[in-house]
Amino acid sequence: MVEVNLWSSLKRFTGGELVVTVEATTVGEMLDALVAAHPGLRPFIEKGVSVAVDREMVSGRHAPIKPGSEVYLIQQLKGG
Amino acid sequence: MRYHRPTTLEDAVSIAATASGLTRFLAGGTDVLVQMRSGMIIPDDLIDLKGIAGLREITTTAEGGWRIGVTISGAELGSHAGFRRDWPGVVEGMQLIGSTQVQGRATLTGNLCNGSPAADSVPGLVAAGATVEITGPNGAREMPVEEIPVGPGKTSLKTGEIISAITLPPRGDNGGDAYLRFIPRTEMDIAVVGCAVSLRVDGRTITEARVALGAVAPTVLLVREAADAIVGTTLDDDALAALAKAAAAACRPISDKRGTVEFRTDLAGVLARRTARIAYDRAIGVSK
Amino acid sequence: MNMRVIDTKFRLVGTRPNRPDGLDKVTGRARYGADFSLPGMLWGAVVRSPHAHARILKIDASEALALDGVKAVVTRADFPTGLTGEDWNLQENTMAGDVALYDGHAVAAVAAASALLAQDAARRIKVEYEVLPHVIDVDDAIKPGAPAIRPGSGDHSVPPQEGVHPDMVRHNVVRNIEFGHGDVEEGFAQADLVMERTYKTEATHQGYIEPHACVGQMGEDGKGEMWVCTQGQWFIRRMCAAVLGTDAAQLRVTPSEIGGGFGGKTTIFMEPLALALSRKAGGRPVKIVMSRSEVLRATGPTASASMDVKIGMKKDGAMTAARAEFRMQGGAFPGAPVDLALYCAFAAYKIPAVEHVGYDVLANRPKCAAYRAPGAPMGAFAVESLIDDMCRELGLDPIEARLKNAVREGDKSSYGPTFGKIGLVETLEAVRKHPNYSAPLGPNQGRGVATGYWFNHGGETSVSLAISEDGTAQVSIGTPDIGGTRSSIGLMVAETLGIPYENVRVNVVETGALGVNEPTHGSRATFASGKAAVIAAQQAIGEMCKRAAGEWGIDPEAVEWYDGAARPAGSNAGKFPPMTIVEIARKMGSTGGPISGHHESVPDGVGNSFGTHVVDVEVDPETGRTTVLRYLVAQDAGRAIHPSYVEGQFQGGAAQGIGWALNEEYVYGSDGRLQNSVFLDYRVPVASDLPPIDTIIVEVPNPGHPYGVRGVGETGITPPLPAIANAIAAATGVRLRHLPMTPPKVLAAIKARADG
Amino acid sequence: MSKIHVTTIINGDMAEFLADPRETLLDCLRDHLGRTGSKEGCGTGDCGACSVTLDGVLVCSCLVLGVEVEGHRIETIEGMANGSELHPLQRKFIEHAALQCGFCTPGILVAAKALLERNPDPAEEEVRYWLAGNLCRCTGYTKIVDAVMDAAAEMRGAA
Repeated sequence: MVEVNLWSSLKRFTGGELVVTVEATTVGEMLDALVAAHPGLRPFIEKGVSVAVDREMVSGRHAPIKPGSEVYLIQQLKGG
Repeated sequence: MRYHRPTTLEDAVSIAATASGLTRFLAGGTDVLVQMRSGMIIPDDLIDLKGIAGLREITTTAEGGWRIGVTISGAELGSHAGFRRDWPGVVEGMQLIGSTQVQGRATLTGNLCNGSPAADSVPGLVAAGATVEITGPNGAREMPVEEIPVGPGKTSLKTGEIISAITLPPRGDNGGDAYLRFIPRTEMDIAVVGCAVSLRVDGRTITEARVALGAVAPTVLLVREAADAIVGTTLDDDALAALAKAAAAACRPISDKRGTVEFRTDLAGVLARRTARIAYDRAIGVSK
Repeated sequence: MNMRVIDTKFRLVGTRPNRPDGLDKVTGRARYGADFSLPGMLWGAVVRSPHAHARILKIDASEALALDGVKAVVTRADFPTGLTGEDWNLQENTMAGDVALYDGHAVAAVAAASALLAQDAARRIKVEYEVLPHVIDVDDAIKPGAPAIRPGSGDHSVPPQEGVHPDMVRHNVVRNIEFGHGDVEEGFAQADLVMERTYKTEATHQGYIEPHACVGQMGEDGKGEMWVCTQGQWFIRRMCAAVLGTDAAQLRVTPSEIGGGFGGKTTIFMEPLALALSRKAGGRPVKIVMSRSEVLRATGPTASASMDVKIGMKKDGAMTAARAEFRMQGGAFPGAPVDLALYCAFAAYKIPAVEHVGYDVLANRPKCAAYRAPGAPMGAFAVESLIDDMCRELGLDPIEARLKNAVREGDKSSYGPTFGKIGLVETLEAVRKHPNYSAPLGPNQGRGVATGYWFNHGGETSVSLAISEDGTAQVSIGTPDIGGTRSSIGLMVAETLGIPYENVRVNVVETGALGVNEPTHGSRATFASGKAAVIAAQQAIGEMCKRAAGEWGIDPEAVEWYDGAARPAGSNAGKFPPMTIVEIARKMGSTGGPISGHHESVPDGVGNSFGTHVVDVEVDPETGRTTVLRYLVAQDAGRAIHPSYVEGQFQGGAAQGIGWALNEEYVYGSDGRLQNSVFLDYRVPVASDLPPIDTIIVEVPNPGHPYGVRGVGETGITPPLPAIANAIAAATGVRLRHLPMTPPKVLAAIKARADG
Repeated sequence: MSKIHVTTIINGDMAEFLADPRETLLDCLRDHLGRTGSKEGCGTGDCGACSVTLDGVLVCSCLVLGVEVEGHRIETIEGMANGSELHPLQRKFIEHAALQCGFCTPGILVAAKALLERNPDPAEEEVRYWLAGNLCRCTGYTKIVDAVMDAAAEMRGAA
């Protein structure tokens, strides 16, 4: 099980939950599980999000997530 | 657009007088080319004055004043030691226009005929009591510089008339002039407020003065009240305060992207004080 | 004076060799966007809306098309319909549809035999408009009942407004974001001092000196080529294809040298117009070069912002809670960097409870583009200004107070994730030791301190490296070189291969030569392309060791690479003389063929960068004019590969920030038209405006990069806005909360205080 | 609008071109003569990227008409190096990393050369004011001024 930290405005789509627990061993599984559990999150995740796992911004869907990993969903980062 | 390069004033005048559409004279071109570039103005006839002999000279007049040809650039004016010694304020005003590159082209006459209330070189000429020599279809006439601009972008010149020279009176003894402008950066801006002061002293006392303000009204202002405030004084604090008050009182500015009415009015007073101080020090000989 | 905090132990990394493209750039040979031409080329010109918001009733191009030499006119009717999302936004911005959304919005374009003819033709294209009510300011645009711009462009993050009375609907709010942690009310209750203030910043432009320019060619078959000044050739390819409805792979985009970008050249503006005109003109290439006025009116400035910030502090400076609500307009399209601004706002501080709220708002202005650390400077202006006021109130030293709250490795960031290795504390300590921080100040002078933060973006990256027959190396990268990337990547590759810097040639290549690369943005070029180039070099080394092992008849694992040569290792050590890269390369044709290395990835291990700036100013109390006397930048570079270009990034960022703080702004008239669309009135700093900008390169190596690199390009523009506001407050006793701090604003504030 | 034939000397070589009277010297250099080293950053004389010398005087070539240069002498960035030998300013700009994007560099080099010909030993402040008409958005000017001061010192033989 992984605890995924969302940003507050997503609470509208998770029944008020800011931290959602899902079954996942990779970033991809985690994102898919989030959408499965809370379909309202789909447009956000399809638009693209950045994911931070254990102090690192990770890029690929295949990046592993260990049980107890620190996982944050963040709006997509770019820059100038 | 037709490009003309006459070799005599007479030819230039007749081209201008007979031209039907929009006509522009080209000396330095630092305003005309910008207007053409922006599509604001595309003249039907562009008359380049640089081919005319004698317009690119700085000479002394019989009375000991100066005659400046209309195609003399800011760089040429600034490098003329004799003129600089007599009228440092006029040179300061001219050299504040644009960059080093622009100085290589821009002219006093062009700055005057552009008709901008913020023209940096004009207050200095007005304070100095300069006049312009105008050649037109009906011969030549003389006119004070302050009577050329009649409003933003407008001059009192009639169709076919060309300014052929700018004449400055003899500097004489115990005189000094100066020009200061305010801009937000250190260079490259249009004056938010400009001020020129020319004065003469007897010992430490000011005997005559002319104060001109730029960018605080539709045209450059010659402010007699400001001059009266310092004539007869030794430019002590009371005189400076009175000068600032008179300068501010004369302002009829607008608020625009470069400054507010309140700011321009405040600055007119501040600049008048600072400019008068420099002109005074030059007159009494404590500085160049 | 420039200082470096640590020295490196490398042979080349950390040295300052000449950049490989230097010679071309000092002789005028380097070819930028407008320097490229083709046989049979036409010139394009764009007709732009003079209105902030207007319905387009009729476009009549007959007079223009009647001119000899005019070959094609395009309008929105020449573009495909049915686009959605950001593709739709890009198409709308490229060419107005039914409604022109801002002063300068393209409504038609024409191609003709010469530049002058194209401009004459553009003037002859008659457009009839019905002027609509417009809104410019972000606080006006967010109000219920403000003129609705592109209704329905709000996204899923905006709470539904049905049931809301029509007059009360906030039409122009298109994105909403909230995040945070802890109980802020509880935190404020524990504070000894709670302050809340509102701040505003105006839109500024990236101000690159090179206007946008391109040559585009496209046939009826949809195959095309483009030569363009851009930060990202693959972005140009994808966006143009989307807007024109063509296939990305059929468009080949070659980047020219680029005359500055700062984020503004990461997207498309007139590029699709050149292609559309070319397609309509029988495939003849079309060149479009923007004027400065077009650049300022119609390309991406940054957003303008209105921000409320509230902070709670203990007497000792410890922050107990913080709240920020940012409202930003990014023009008539979604995309104001309000989220990034919020992420960076409190990132430097360890605060028990933080709440962030953001609104992305539409206004009748050009579509904002990224500008160096998008959003971060605005947020820093608000937060760092308020912290400075609170330090004065509590009598705290600004650096002490920041050290008290500064995030360190292992601390939770204000936006959630825990920080890895970071160098904020080191930058604060470094400025405190620098002579500038103790320089004596005279009357009307003041010192300001501020800290700033920016991420470092990984991004899609593809790099290819090949060993030449003579043992030299060529590297193909996809990130255009804006400020010395070729030299930093050349240094890393030469260091890795163990060959001289001069033996490496780094080429910025076209879209046909590599896999997809994101642009040079997000401070990623030296980090991401550099990391990929090093991995590609290591691949090539592996292959060269294999070739040597084959020659020696030993196991490749028993070969090590050192100092530009393969050497037998372990039990074979010393059995054979080292085989140099030159020997291996000379034989490669007979030992297995070309030797190369590739790396494609979205590199992880990005290292964020903190910076602290110290500025001394003097303010003329009679005119309100601010003179910058001294300026110091200290920033964590991870490791400086080419220190001169790292210093250059620090200095350039500071200079742009100084301009933003003091003089740069978009000025609109009541008619919604931009009033300062030339460099005369859009006042970027000139040489005589600035003092020498001193730098301290702090090096806290990033464990996520083989040479410890952190992106350094963007952080430097973040602290100057508040640092200068804080210095002006110190010099005058008045606090300005609305940028830019122009002389009229400063003088008015000084007078208001004098009047009590 | 009929074009006008113009004969001039560019970097010591005779050059001829046909100019529309509305075309600037910069347009003519870039589009008719293939001298693209001079850049257009503004077209209004505010950025200096198009700096050249006209009969030895530093000017913005965007503020001079092509037809005005008949019979005059023009020096551009392309003529700054002596064959393969760079002018000291060009060398120092590379050594000091005084360019990032390099777009403003040709104009700044031409302007700085004109300064050093007039004053071989300028103070830093004079360099900054002389170059105020040359905008650079990348460097913050620090390394540019360092490079000019260093080149001046070398040219005085004091390096």
